[in-house]
Order: sequence, then C-alpha cells, then structure tokens
Amino acid sequence: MATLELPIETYDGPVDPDWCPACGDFGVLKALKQAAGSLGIRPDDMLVVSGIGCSSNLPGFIHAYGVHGLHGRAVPLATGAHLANTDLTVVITGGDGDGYGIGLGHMLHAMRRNLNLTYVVMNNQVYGLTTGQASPTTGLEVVTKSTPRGNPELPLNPLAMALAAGCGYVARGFSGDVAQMAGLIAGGMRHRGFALVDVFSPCVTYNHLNTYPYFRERVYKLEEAGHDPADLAAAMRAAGESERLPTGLFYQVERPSYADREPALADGPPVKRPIKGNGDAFRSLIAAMC
Amino acid sequence: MATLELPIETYDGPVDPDWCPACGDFGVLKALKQAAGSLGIRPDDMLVVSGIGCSSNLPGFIHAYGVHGLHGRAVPLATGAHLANTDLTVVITGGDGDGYGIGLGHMLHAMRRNLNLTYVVMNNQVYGLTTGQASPTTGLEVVTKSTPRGNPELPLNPLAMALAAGCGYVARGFSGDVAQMAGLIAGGMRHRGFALVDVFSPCVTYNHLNTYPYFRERVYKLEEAGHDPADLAAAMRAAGESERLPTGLFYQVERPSYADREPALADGPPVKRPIKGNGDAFRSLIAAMC
Amino acid sequence: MGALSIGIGGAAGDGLARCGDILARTGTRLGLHAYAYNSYQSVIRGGHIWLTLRMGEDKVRSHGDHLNLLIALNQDTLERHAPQVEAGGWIVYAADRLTCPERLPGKDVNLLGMPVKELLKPLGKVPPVMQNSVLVGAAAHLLGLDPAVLEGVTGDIYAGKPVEVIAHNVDATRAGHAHARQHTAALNTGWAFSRTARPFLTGNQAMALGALAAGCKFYAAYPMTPVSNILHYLAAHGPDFGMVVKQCEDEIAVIHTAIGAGYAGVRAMCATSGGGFALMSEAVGFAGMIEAPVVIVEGQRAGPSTGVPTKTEQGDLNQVFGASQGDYPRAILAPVDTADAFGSVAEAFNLAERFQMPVIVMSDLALAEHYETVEHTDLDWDMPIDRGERVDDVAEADGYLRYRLTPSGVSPRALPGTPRAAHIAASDEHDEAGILLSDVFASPPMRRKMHEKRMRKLEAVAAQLPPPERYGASRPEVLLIGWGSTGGVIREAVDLLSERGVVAGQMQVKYLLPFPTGAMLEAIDTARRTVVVENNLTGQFARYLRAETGHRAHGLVLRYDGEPFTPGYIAERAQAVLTGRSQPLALSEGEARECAYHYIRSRLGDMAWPATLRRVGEHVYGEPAWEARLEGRDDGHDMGLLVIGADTGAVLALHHPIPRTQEAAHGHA
Amino acid sequence: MGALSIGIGGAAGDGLARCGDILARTGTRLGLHAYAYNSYQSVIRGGHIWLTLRMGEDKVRSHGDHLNLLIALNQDTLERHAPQVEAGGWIVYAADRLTCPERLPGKDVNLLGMPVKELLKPLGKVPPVMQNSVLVGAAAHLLGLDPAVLEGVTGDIYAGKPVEVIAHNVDATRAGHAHARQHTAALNTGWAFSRTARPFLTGNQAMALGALAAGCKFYAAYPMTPVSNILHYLAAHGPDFGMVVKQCEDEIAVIHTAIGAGYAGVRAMCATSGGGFALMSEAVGFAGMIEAPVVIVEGQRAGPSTGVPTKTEQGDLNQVFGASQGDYPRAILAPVDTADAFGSVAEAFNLAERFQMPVIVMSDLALAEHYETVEHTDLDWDMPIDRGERVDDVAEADGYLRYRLTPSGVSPRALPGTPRAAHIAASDEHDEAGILLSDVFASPPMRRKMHEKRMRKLEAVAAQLPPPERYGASRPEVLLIGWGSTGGVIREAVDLLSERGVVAGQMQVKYLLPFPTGAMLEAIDTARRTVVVENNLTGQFARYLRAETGHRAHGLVLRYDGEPFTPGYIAERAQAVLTGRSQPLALSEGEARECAYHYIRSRLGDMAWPATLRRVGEHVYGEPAWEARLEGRDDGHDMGLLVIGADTGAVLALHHPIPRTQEAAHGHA
Ligand SMILES: Cc1ncc(C[n+]2csc(CCOP(=O)(O)OP(=O)(O)O)c2C)c(N)n1
Ligand SMILES: Cc1ncc(C[n+]2csc(CCOP(=O)(O)OP(=O)(O)O)c2C)c(N)n1
Ligand code: SF4
Ligand code: SF4
Ligand SMILES: [Mg+2]
Ligand SMILES: [Mg+2]
Repeated sequence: MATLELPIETYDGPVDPDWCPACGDFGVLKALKQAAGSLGIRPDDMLVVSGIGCSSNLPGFIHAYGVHGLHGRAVPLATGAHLANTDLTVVITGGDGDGYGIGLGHMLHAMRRNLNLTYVVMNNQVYGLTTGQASPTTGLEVVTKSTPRGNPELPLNPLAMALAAGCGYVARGFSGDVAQMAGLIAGGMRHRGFALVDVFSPCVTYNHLNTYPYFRERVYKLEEAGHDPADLAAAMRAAGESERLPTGLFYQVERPSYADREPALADGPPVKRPIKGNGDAFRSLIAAMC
Repeated sequence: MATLELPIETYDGPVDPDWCPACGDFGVLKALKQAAGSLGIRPDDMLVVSGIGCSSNLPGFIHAYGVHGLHGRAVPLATGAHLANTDLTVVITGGDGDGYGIGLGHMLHAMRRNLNLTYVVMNNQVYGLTTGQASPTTGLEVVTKSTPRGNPELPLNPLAMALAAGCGYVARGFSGDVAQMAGLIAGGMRHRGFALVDVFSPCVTYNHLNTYPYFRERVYKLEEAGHDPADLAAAMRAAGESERLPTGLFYQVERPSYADREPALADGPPVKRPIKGNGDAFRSLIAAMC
Repeated sequence: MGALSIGIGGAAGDGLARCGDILARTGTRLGLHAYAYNSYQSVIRGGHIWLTLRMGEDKVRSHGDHLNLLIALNQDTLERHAPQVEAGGWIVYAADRLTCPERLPGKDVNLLGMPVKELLKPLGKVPPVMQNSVLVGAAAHLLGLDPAVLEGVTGDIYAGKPVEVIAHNVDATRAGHAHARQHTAALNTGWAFSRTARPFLTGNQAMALGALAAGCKFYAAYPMTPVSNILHYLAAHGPDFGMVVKQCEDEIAVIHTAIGAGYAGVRAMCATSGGGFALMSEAVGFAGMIEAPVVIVEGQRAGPSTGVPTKTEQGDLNQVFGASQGDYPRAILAPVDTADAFGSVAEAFNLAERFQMPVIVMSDLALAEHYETVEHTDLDWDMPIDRGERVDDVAEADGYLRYRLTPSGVSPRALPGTPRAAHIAASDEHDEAGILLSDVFASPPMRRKMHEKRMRKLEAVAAQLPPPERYGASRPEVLLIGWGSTGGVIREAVDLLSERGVVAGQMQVKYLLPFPTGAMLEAIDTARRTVVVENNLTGQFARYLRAETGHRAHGLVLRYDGEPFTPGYIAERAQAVLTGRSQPLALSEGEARECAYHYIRSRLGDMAWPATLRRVGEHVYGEPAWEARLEGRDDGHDMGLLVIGADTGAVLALHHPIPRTQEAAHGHA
Repeated sequence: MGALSIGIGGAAGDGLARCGDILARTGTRLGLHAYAYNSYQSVIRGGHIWLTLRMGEDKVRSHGDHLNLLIALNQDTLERHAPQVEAGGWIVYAADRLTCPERLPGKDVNLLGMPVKELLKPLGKVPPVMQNSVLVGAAAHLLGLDPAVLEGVTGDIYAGKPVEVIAHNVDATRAGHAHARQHTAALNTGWAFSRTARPFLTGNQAMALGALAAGCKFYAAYPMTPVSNILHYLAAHGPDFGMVVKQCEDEIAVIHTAIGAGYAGVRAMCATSGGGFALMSEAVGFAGMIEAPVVIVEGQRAGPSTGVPTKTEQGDLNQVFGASQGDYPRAILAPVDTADAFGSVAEAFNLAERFQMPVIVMSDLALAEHYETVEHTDLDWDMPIDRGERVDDVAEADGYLRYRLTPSGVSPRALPGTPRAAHIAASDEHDEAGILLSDVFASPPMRRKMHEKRMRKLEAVAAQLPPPERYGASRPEVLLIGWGSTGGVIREAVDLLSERGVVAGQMQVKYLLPFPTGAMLEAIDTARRTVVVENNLTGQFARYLRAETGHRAHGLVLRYDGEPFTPGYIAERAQAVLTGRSQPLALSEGEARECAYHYIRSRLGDMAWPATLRRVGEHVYGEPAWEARLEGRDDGHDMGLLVIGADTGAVLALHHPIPRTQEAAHGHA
C-alpha cells in the first residue's frame, strides 16, 4: 500500500457500522478508506452510492457524500450523479444480490458504456439483510432459507460477465486482505472508465460455507502467479477457476470513457455551467418552427 | 434441412405479417416454422412468447399458442409457463432492444438456471418499432435518431455474454440463410436447457448500415470452418470476431436443466396434477403450529 | 368563413405526414392558425392513417368535427371518408389510380380527380409518392394559398434531401396547383392572410423547449410512444445548450439516472409513457424520500398495458397519483394545451427545486403529438428561475444537517462537492443528519417528525399555485370540467353549446396535486349541472374530484376508443346529460361499419367492403345487431352477411352468400 | 382476570423471539389465546427489540396497551420499559448482569432478579443466551404455566439442534422455574387452562396455508420484509403439495413468472412489499389485459421508499389502487385478521380464476408477522374451489375465440395445449380472436367494445362479494371505520369505548375493489359520527372512502410512526374527535424521551441517558420545546441539556455541562 495522502480517519463516518461482528464488510470499508486516503481524495469530493443490503449500508459509515439508494439501482443513480458532476469521484458499493441479481443489467450496460465509476461488490454469496436466502452467486445445491432442498441454479460468474461485457478494469479482492483490496480499489478509482472490484466478503451469520477459512485455503494472488492483466483470454481463464480462487487484477485496458465521448461535457461538468444556455440557439429553434 | 414431419403451412398464422417488405424478420418466421415442422411439434403443443418490438410481433403471425407480453419480459413470462406445463415446447422471440437491453438481466439469469427455453433474438441493431433509436447492439459512433452525433456506447456482444453466463447452447443465424437458421432453432428446441439463437435480421427501414449486403459480405459458417462446438474458449474467440462474422453453432454442452432439478416437477407438469394436494401434509403443518 | 378541415388519408409509408406538413406550414406562414391531428397505427408500413388539419384566421383549438376537403392517397380512404365530406367540400385524388364511385360523396360535394401520371410525366421517372405533391398543390389552390409560399415551404420541408428530390417536389406541387386552377375556382375562404408566421409545434416540442428555457442540463429517456420525439429533439439540440442527453437501457435506469443528476445539482428531466412510468414508480417515491428534484413527463396513451400505443387516452391518473408506496411530497401538473406544455415544464423545474421533490407533468398522445400554432410570447426564453434554498459552504465541520426539521419542511440543500457538508441521502427513514432510523437507531417519534416535515412542504406548494382557469358563463347551466390536454377542445365545446343556446362554462384543471379544492367547490357552486369530460373509461378524474371535494359530477362525457375528443362529441353528450338521456353504449352505425371493416380486413382480405348496414332486433341473436351486407369491391357482387352484436360488439354470425356458380345454376334451373 | 401482557426486550441476536415463542406456545398448548407482536429493526445484531405477548382465556385481538410482566435481557430494556410495568406486575431479569435502579419501577411493581450464573453453573460452560431460558422459566412460574408443558415446548422449539443444546435449555427453564417458585408465589390469573391447543401462527403463515389449501401450484418471490417468510415457508413445504417455488432475480421477473404460470393453467401466487410491488405494477395491468389469473400479496411496511423496513404501515393503498396505466379489471382484498388472511387468499384464487384477472391481497407488517391463535375451523382444507369457465376441446379448427365479447365479460378460457384452440394473448389491444388492434387492423369501436367487455367483469364481482362486517352498536355515537389488518384492534377499541360509556361501532372494510359503496353508506347513515382509523399519514383510505361514497369522515385516527395501533390509542383519539379536540401533533413527553435516546445513542454513545424532561415555552427557541437533562448511566453525573423542538422534533440545542474538573475547581474556589 502506498503511503496515505490523507489519514484514514479522514473518512470516519458519523456512526459505527452496525454489521455483525467479524462481517467481511468491515474489511471493505477499511480498504475503501485506505484507497481514498492513498489518492488524497477529499471527503467532500467523493460520492459513495449504494443500493440496499447489509453491504449497501456502507455509505452511512464513511465520511463522504453518500446516497443510499434503492435495491439494485445504485449504478444508474451513480451514472446520473457522475455525468452531472464529473469532478466527483464516484464509488458504488453494494452486495451480490443487489449488483449481480436485480441490478445485473444496469451493471453490464454501464460497463459497455465505460462510465467512469468504481464498483465494489461485497460478494458474500447470500442475501444477508433479508436473513439468508440464495443469491445469484450461491453455489449449486447449497441449502439456504429459500432453497431448503438445495439451490437448483448455477451461480453467476461476475468476473466472466464483466469481461464479456467489455469492462476495462476487472479485479477481485478478499476481506481477509485489506491491503491488497485497498490497492485494487485505488486502481479502479484511478482507472478512466468502469472498474469492477468483486470482493469475497464473508457473511458470518448466514453463510457457513463461504467463510474466512474457506477462502484462506483457496485464494492466491494473480500478481504472484505471473498473470498479465492485459491478456483478456488469460483473464477469462482465471475467472473460470473454481478450485483455487485467484485474487488481484484480472484485466485492465484503457479506452475513452463515456464522458470523453459526450459532446455536452466538453466545457466541463454541467453542474458548474450557468443555468441559462444559449438564447440565440433557442431563438433559431423557434424560427425553424415558423 | 431435415425433411419436415409437419408441413410448414401447419404453422400459418391468422394474419399476414405487417413487417415492412423485406424485413429480416420474415426469414426468422419461416425458419421457426421449418424448425417446428422438422421436429413435428403440433401447434397446440407449442407456445411462442415475446416482448414488444417489430420482432416481438412474431407470435401473432404463427399458428401456435402465443403470448405477446411486455417489453423486455418475455423470458420470465416464458419461465412461468414452462414450469407450469413442462410438456409445452416454449420458444421466445424478440428483438435486440427487448432482449439485450431492458431484458438483459432476465436472459442471463435464465441461462444460468438452464431453463428449457429456446430464445430467438432478431438482432437488427436498432429499435425498429419506435422508429429508429440506438439499441444495445448499435455500433460505436453510429448515427441514429437518439444519437444524432454518433453513438457513444460500445455495443454489447450477446454471444460472449451468453457464453459467460453459462448458456449451454449458443448459436447465430442470418435472415439471409433460412435453412441454416431453421437447423439452429431446431437444435435449440431439442437442447435440454436454455438455447440462444441470435439472428442478424436486417431492419430495412431504420438501419442502413447493417444491411443484407453488409452481412453477405462478412458471414461465414462455423461448421465449414472446422469449429468444435464443445470448445468454450474457441466459442469465445469466435464470438469476439468483428471483421468476419461467424454463423452457426458456437457452443453446446449438456447439463441437467432446471426442471430436472426441481423436486416439485418429479411427478409431471403441475398443470396436469390434481388441484388439491396432500391433505395429510396440510394437517401436519397445522399440528406443528399448536 | 371560419376554420376549414382538410383530411388526408392513406397507409403508413405513403408520406402522408409530409403532405399535411406542407399544407399546414404554407397556411401558418401566411398567417393562419392551424391544428393538426394524426390518427395512425403501430405499424411502420401499411394500415390506415388519417390526418386532420384544421386552419383558419382565429385560434384553432381542436381538429374539429368537420371535413371540408379530402385528400385521398388510396382507395380505402375514399371509401371510408368520401361520405363524410360536407356540402360545398372537395375530394382531391389521383384519378388515374383511384375511382370514386358516385354513391360515395354526399350532395354538393365536388370531385377533383387529378391526372397525376400525366402531370408528372415532364419530371421523368419519379417514385409513386410524388403523387402527394401534386395533390397538395391542388389542395393549396382550393384553399387559396399563395403558390410561391407553397413552393418555399416545400423546399424547406425537403431540405437536406438531394437537390433533384427537392426540385421534383416543387415542380409537382406547381403542376398540381396549376392544373387545379385551370379546372376550378378556389374556395371562398375569406381569409385575409396576415403573413405573420406563428410557431407551429407539438406538445412534445413545447416541452423540450420548456426544458431548454428552464436551464435543464440533463435529459434521460428510453424510447416510447408518444414521448420519443422529445428524446429525438433534445438529442439533436440539447448539447448546444450544454445538456447531456442519455438514452438508458430501460425506464428504471432512466429515472435513477435523472434523480442522480438532480441530486448532484443540475436540472434533470425524463419522459415516458404509462408502462415506462409504472417501472419508474418505485423511484418516484425514492426521490420524494431523499428530497431530490426531478421532473418526469408522463405521456399517456391508450391502455391498459401495451394497449393501443399510437392512440390517445387520459387513463393514467390513478397510476400517477398512486405511484410508489407510502406517502411522500410531489406535485402533479397537467398542461391544458400546447402553449401551457412549455410553461408547465418550466414551472415544474421551479417547484422541483424549490421544494426538493419529484414533479410529474402529465401529457397524452393527443397533446404530445398534435401540431398547433402558438404565439411567440407563449415560448418565453426569459422565464423566472427559482433554484430553491442552497447551502454553499459550511463553516464548522458537522454543522450541517441535510434534513433539518424546519417549520416549512424545506431543509436547505448542499450539493455533493460542497465543503464540509458531506452527508448521506438515504431511501431509508433518517434523522436530521441523514442517519438511518431503520437500523440500530430506530426512533418512532423521529420517524413521525421527519415524515411530517416532508409532507409539510405541500402546504406551501398549495398556497402558491394559481386557481384553475375558468371560461364561459359565470353562472352556467352546465359546467364542463376537464383536466390536462383537453383544455382547447372543451373550450370549443362550450362555444358550440352557447351557439346552441346552452349556457355553458368550463373549469380546466391543471394542478392535480396539490388539488385546488376550494376553487373547484366555488366553481361547482355557480353551476346548475357539472359534467366531467375525460378520455378514459372509468372516469378517473371524476372519482378524483369526488375524493378531493366530495362532489359527484352530474354526468360524465367519456371517450376511450383511442380517439381524441371533438367539440361536437362533447357538446352532444353534455346536452344528453342535461336532458337526462344516458350515454349511448351500443354501436352506432358508423362504428358498426368500422367493426365490419376490421373483420373483413383481418379475416377476408381487401376484396370486400361493408356496403350497407341494417339494424335488426334481438330475437335471433340474443341482442340487437347490425347486419352488414358485404360486397365485392370490384363489381359489387354479394359476399355475404356479417352480423355484429350492437351491445357487445361480438361477431355473431357470418352468412356466406350462395356461391355464384350455384346461384347461376339455380338461375338456369 | 383478563389477558396479561408480557414484554420481552433486548438486542437483535439476544434470542428474544425464541423466549416469546416458548412462553406463547406453552400458554397456547394449555388452551390460552395469544397474540404476539415484535417491534424490531433492520439490523442483524444489536439495536432494541421489543416483543409483546398478550395471553388470556378469551380471544386476544391485539398486543394491547398494558405491561404486566417485563423480561429484560439488557440494561436498555430495564431503563426504557421498567417504568411502564403496571401495579401488581413483575420485572424479571438477570440480577447478576443488570441492575434495576429503584427510581425506575412504579408503585407495587415487583422485581424478580434471577441469579442466572449460579443457576446455570450445574450445566457447565454454556453460552450467555442461555440466560433466556432461565428467565422464561421464571416467567412461566409467575404466569402459572405448567412446567411439564413448558419443558415439552422448549424441547420442541429447539428440535433439530444438538441434543445437549436441547437438554441445557430444558434444564435452564426448569432451574428458572424452580428458583422463582421458591422465592415468590404465582400471579392470580384465574386461568382455567382447557389444554386444547389452537394453531398459533402469523398472517404470512396463514396466507401460505391458504395458498396450499386453494391448490396453488406455483409460488414466485423475491425476498422482502415483511413477506419473506411466505417464501421460506413455502420453499420448505410447497413441494410436498406439488408446488413449484421459484425465487427470481427481481420482482419484475417474479410477477411475470407467476403470470406465465397462471396463463399456462396453474394457480399462481407471488408476494412482495411496496417497493417490489411498484416494480410489479406494469405487469399487473398486463395480467388484466391478457385476462390471466394471478394472486399478488402486497405486504405493506413503513414508507415511503425503503422507509422503515421492519415497521408497519397501511400506506400503499394509493399505490395498489393506482397500479399500472389505464383501466383494467382486478380485485383488491385486505384481510381483517389472521384467520381472514387464510380465507382471503383462498378466495382470491377463486376470483382470479373465475374472472380471469389479477387479485391483490393487501397485508402489512403487523398482520404478516404478528402471531395469533386462531380456531382450527378457520384453516379449512376443504374450501370450495372455482376454476372458472374453461374450454377443454374445440371441435372445429378456428372455431375458438379467446376473447369472445360476452354479456358477462367472461370469455371461456383455453389453456395452451388445448387441441385446436391455439391463439395469441396480447398486451396490445385485440379483437375477439386475439388479433392486434394496434397494428394494421386498428378499429376504435372494436377497441371500445373489448375495453368494455373486460371492465364489465367487475359488475359480477361486485354482485357476489359479501358486505363488510359490522361490530358493536347498531346506532353508534361513533362508527370506527377501518380497513384490512386493523380488524382486531379496532374491535377492542370499540369494546374499550363502550366500557367508557361511548356507544361505538365498527365497519371493517375487506373488499376495496369492487368497493361496497351501498353497504358503507347505509352503515354511515346509522352513525352520528364517523372516524376512519388507519396506519398512515394522509388518511389514504379516508380519501378512498370519499371517492367512492362522497362521505367525508368526521375525524381521522392516524398513526405513522411505524408502530401498530393499540386499542387505547384508538379509543383516546376517537374520543378526542367526539369532543372536538384536534389530534395532537406535538411530541409527547414519552416521544421526546425517545428522541433524546435516539440523539444520545447515535451521537454520544451509550454512556448517557435522558434522566428527566421538562417542557419549555417558545420564547427562546421559536417553538415550544422539551429540555432533556442527560445523565451518566453509571453514576448519574450531569452530561448536559438537550433541547428538542416539540412541534418540529428538531434538535434545537445541546448545552454541554460545565466540565467536571472545572466544576470541582469552582466548588473549591
Ligand atoms: C425492490 C426491493 N426488493 C427487495 C428488497 C429487499 N432486500 C433488501 S436487501 C436484499 C438483498 C440484499 O442482498 P445483497 O445485495 O447480497 O446484500 P447483503 O445483505 O448480502 O450484503 C433484499 C432482497 C428491497 N429492499 N427492495
Ligand atoms: C416499458 C416499455 N418501454 C418502452 C416501450 C416502447 N418500445 C416498444 S418496442 C421498443 C424497442 C424495440 O426494439 P427491439 O426489441 O430491438 O425490436 P425491433 O422493433 O427492432 O424488432 C420500445 C422501446 C414499451 N413498449 N414498453
Ligand atoms: S448478516 Fe452477514 S452480511 Fe449482514 S452484517 Fe451480518 S455478517 Fe454481514
Ligand atoms: S421497421 Fe425495421 S424491424 Fe420493423 S418491420 Fe420495418 S424493417 Fe422490420
Ligand atoms: Mg449478499
Ligand atoms: Mg431491434
């Protein structure tokens, strides 16, 4: 982890997190603060947007602007805020149900649009806040409250989906390794375009399968395994691994972001422009109607 | 094309299609009739479900049961009908806006669930019925009614998405080749699980870029190029091609379908079971509340 | 002479809209008022399209009940509309393509069959749609429109097309005009032609312009009839005003994107129709909860569900009022005409920002898509802008409370980026600082107070809204009460009633929420009878009015077949209410004919037509019925008898004729 | 003695629900009636949870206004609730963990501090939650519950857990019971204990059972409080009844899946809360349009938006009534209590299939989650089933018209798979065969007739629904009008009013659409005053009632802080209406204390508590205010003065105390 431009306490929120003790989301909160601190982003210039879920409560626990939105809709909400004020650093935080379930379409479209957003998904493979139903990343045959006879659905592979959707920054962290995660999040924030950081963030209350020890036994770091983040096919292969679980940066490619291509943003963020536009243009529109 | 078990006229609908003359969707309609005929599916045992769009008008033009649903919601609608009556052959037909735009999440979740549905998408790279706006598969920089200064979004790659979502049957047809398409659709109907047949189906009115000649110049057949449909990586590579455009069967793998895993379906389709279930089970549930 | 109505009929793809456009623009450039309504279908080619253009020297507020000039682009149009042309009127058509059987036109109706092919011959090989320009030229002559202006407009309308296309069209109108002038005199319209042009535009365009004038910097949309044109218009012109125009993947994304932009501090708008609004509804309450400004245009069309997507209706009032769970502050405005569409959008932004809430502007297909002339002053670039109370800097860290519990309910807003004002805006209930009440810090009384604070804002909104406008007699025998887009047509109905000796008045409701209960009750008190006029089946507004005032209207004038009102339709039914007659539900002869057409076209193709209709009693079919005699379109041979239930509309029987050969055999036997 | 109320308080994760469960089940097995309401938060661990269990020999219809026995699992609970225990009541707590300061309990309240650690010592190392069983044992003694039954229930409740867990808990209850018996006598409840057990269940369970009994074969859902338990219950048990239970990716998928299943011919249901219903709303109209049966449960919770997800409200009436664009047929039912929840779901299926339309059953968190005893006969497996008119075979090809225009509006239905009946069911408007009217075959009169046909179905529905049930005086001084889940508590309020000498009656509305206008007007006519009682801020039902009947209630009793009504709350405010007093909006002392708690816990941690409150005038703060003196929880030292606006609820000031060191210095100076 690079040295911090701003101390981590800069981002201490108004109240303490009410997550269950040892919930993986504590690690994500810490990593996000570190990432912001390492880049020296002032809390007033940062906007954290979420949906609904235990993980989506995060914006309430960090000192920054925040919107705690609707379930599954953080991405379009963040999109609007970003395009209205491109000077803000916009981070989206949420859960697997929120982002990969109800919100899947929004996320994938945002990826192909290459909006300048960093999306951190606390993937605990369960619906935590609603007390333990199967999520889109719950494994086949796994028993949950909603699948008492075993889950009949194949889990979704978020990294493979992101790669297929043309996401330009695809990474995976683990709540047991805050330093690595902080680096990945900071990388995403620096990346020009959409960045996905999927995080193994154990739910200690409702997921007794995908626990800290479960991950500790299986994770390995891509950067230590000689992986080349420019190699899409290799990234896809790594995303497909299920015995050992790679963490780190899977893929990165630089392309123009949506904001780069949007003509109306050429003169700066809309929120900073005068409310009244071009009166002459208006009058010529009227003239064309006569 | 195999010989037909039932003649193609079996499926002639109550009214003639009102598509623009030469619209690509005529080819899809013909291919679907041929596919059903080749498998000898009786119209009364077939259900064609769609959303909204020019392409989604298809169920009105074929003799079979049909539901012309809401924009983007054909997949969950078909899911319910399929699970209620697994004896029906359920085909979904629609457009790129309907299926890959508003309906993207539903489609991908249905794929990982491996529901026994065949989805034919008439991908004309534009919103036809609403008179020509950009769709999720419209190319970068392309000018449409909604992108008069050029489309700022990367197009979605539906085949890559399907492969990443674990779809067990992924194919692409072209309206200029009805025989090949009929084979691909029939293959999808025979396939145990979710099948996607993406079709280049030109919109002659609103898309003057992706025309019949455009495709004729670029398409080639995977089956003639020695492609192995069991090879996922090769399928992914083929899906990524953009200079030449492969058609045919990209990928197929057999896995248990959702219906195979659903305990309640073990005794046959719910619609054919007696309305009253198990009275003893009911009484023991009440007893457990005392 | 007053206003004249020109009807143009053909199939989709026949280039009909352009015909209307050229005629209308020519008239408006010459100083006329105009109003155009296009009745079309959800099909890209084919079908039956029917455009009505009404023009005159005074303000025209509806497409009217008359037909003075028919331009028929195909045989179907002649068959269906020739009988409707009024005495003294004209039928213009290509005589070398279509035939107008004698039995069709009424008395004193003139035919102008144009030798289109011959007139086009000098132009060389041109596409068949070129007939349109010939017919338009002829019509222009009949209307006494200056051919020079006609040529100029034609050039403008085809601007951007290849030069030879423009030239051919100009030549064709000229040829049509000249030929008509040679063969007949112009109508005696008495129009003076001031030659001062007014803007001629749709409700959609008025709204788009209203957004631009209000400084809207963000427009998100997903295509949907009848509001897609707002997207097209703003995508083309918005960037010149610094406006980001974003097409999203669906309506849920649309509204969240707009709310995100509104939250971040720009004026943001989106538009959709009923189905898209249903998808947005969860988010409308969200905007109310986090107190983010956003303007949403709901362009109604004939429902339920996909319904008749290209037809009009005012059927979404229940939906818009009921949108989203729980109670939250918002305003609902329904502009009463095209000019008001401009002003309402601008006003909506002021309300949205001042009161930090969603504001919904209800339009409908008729308002969104019909063209109308408005005054230049109606489209005011310099309208007042109120951005509401803002906090731009906070001295002390932690000193800012985003949701301060103020007496007015309005809590000054700090945009993200404001120094020392970082806070969270939550969809969960929260306290003054934004801290969630749903989690460990639950507090029923704090919840109560925050809920009351939000709702308190509506008191101030109610206090500042002007009362509904009133038209007509001050103590009317019948007060027509309408809402939204029907402002113009109801006003014409009031005039018509007055002409017929009925003392009538009008209250047109624009502000639905907060509702002007007091003003409505006062107005109701002045009238002997009230009649609510609205474009839907259940009388949604009449129920709404009763909910807000307790008043039950004495009668309803409803229409829900997809067509907009005409003054005559309203006047006739309002008079029925006054005389205690009930509204007719049975099929009229004209409707039965249209039902027969539908059956024939969808089941039997286009060889037959319903030549005559006869009403029969219920003894045979269990309900009174219409018997339509079907005849061959070519030679009028008997094609059978179609029986349609007058009450249910059901096809009760189709009696095939005795086959011709058999008949012949009989004859010879 | 009548019913007694037991309150159990602690934090999430303290195992509080299980305590209540064991006590309640012991009581109900012994033949008592019971009612339990749990007030909790959207947090998995921590916060303040408060469960009220009311038991007695007669039917118990609410959790009541009293507190006779307090089981405190943590210090917070003692502090907040000890003062509420009534004279003669008891406070049970772990004396070796908590202290109950003398100032807290009122007069004649008894403390039973249990030596929990000592009593648990014989069990060896056990987790701290084991205290609960000890306290439950003690409470059971006080209530005179048979310890053998208590042990049996404890075993049943822990069934499935490891044997030593079961054994330990049984031992712990036994130890608690024995210790209590040694130290005090049981209360004199006078209960006879018939020992005939009634089912004790939640509204959610009643609905799930109703669906099973009705032959529902398809349940789709997406988790959402307060209806998630229906999913859990049916996922566990549905497959034994041949029911497919499908969790989908979102609510849009849920309802479409259910509609697809309903269309294909099975009885299909889904459930959600307000936010999910908003997402479903487009599809509700779609079901109405294609005439597919589907049952939707809308479990309301405190809104708007995410709101207070674990709190109750009746705030979604506007949304449910207004769901989806346009007019379409549907029914809306709001069961009036737990037993009715079972029957309503079953009835909903009959309506849905007979009239081929969506039927919405409105529940709320209070009904969905509170436990109540019902009679065995209330849960009738053999209820009648009406699947509506079906076509099972069609002789002639093309002879079947899915949307036949019948006088009743019902068109016999052919399921997919039926020979020779293939047709299309379209969300676009269509003709009798299903052919689209939106495209080339447009026909305004056919559209009108099809629209009327669908809506005509509601006439038959209206004719078959029973009128609302009436309770209390036949010519009441005050008629309390409620809707849905409040049936029981309003009935208790009527009894309470009668006890207080007010002649009161009740009309509880279950059928919201079609609405029983006639019956309501008759009932209203019998009363001198009407008061609408509902759990929301704007009085949505009162407005609804006015829309349907024109009647404006004389007064409203509203509650919108997330808590359900109690009989006393209703009775008191109804009396206020009668005496012309207005409803209090200012913070009461108790509410101000809770606001102070909220501020302290969220800003200052848990070292302080609001020891005393004082009302002050508005001269200093611009509004009347409450001054709360904050004291250290440990030693009562001064921690400052918190000023809360009585009208707005705003925190107006926090005066820090003079720091202790400084104070000390002063003292010595
Ligand atoms: C529209 C809507 N549907 C359902 C819910 C209920 N809900 C709240 S959180 C949640 C799931 C959260 O799961 P996830 O995103 O994985 O977050 P976690 O709690 O596991 O961190 C659901 C279904 C909701 N709030 N809104
Ligand atoms: C909820 C909703 N939003 C928008 C629409 C309007 N709409 C109808 S068809 C369509 C796009 C169709 O595009 P596509 O699926 O590609 O079909 P195509 O017409 O190109 O075949 C849209 C946006 C709608 N019917 N419903
Ligand atoms: S329930 Fe799971 S995800 Fe939620 S706070 Fe507890 S451990 Fe974390
Ligand atoms: S508009 Fe395009 S997609 Fe629609 S019918 Fe015409 S050619 Fe086909
Ligand atoms: Mg999760
Ligand atoms: Mg398309």
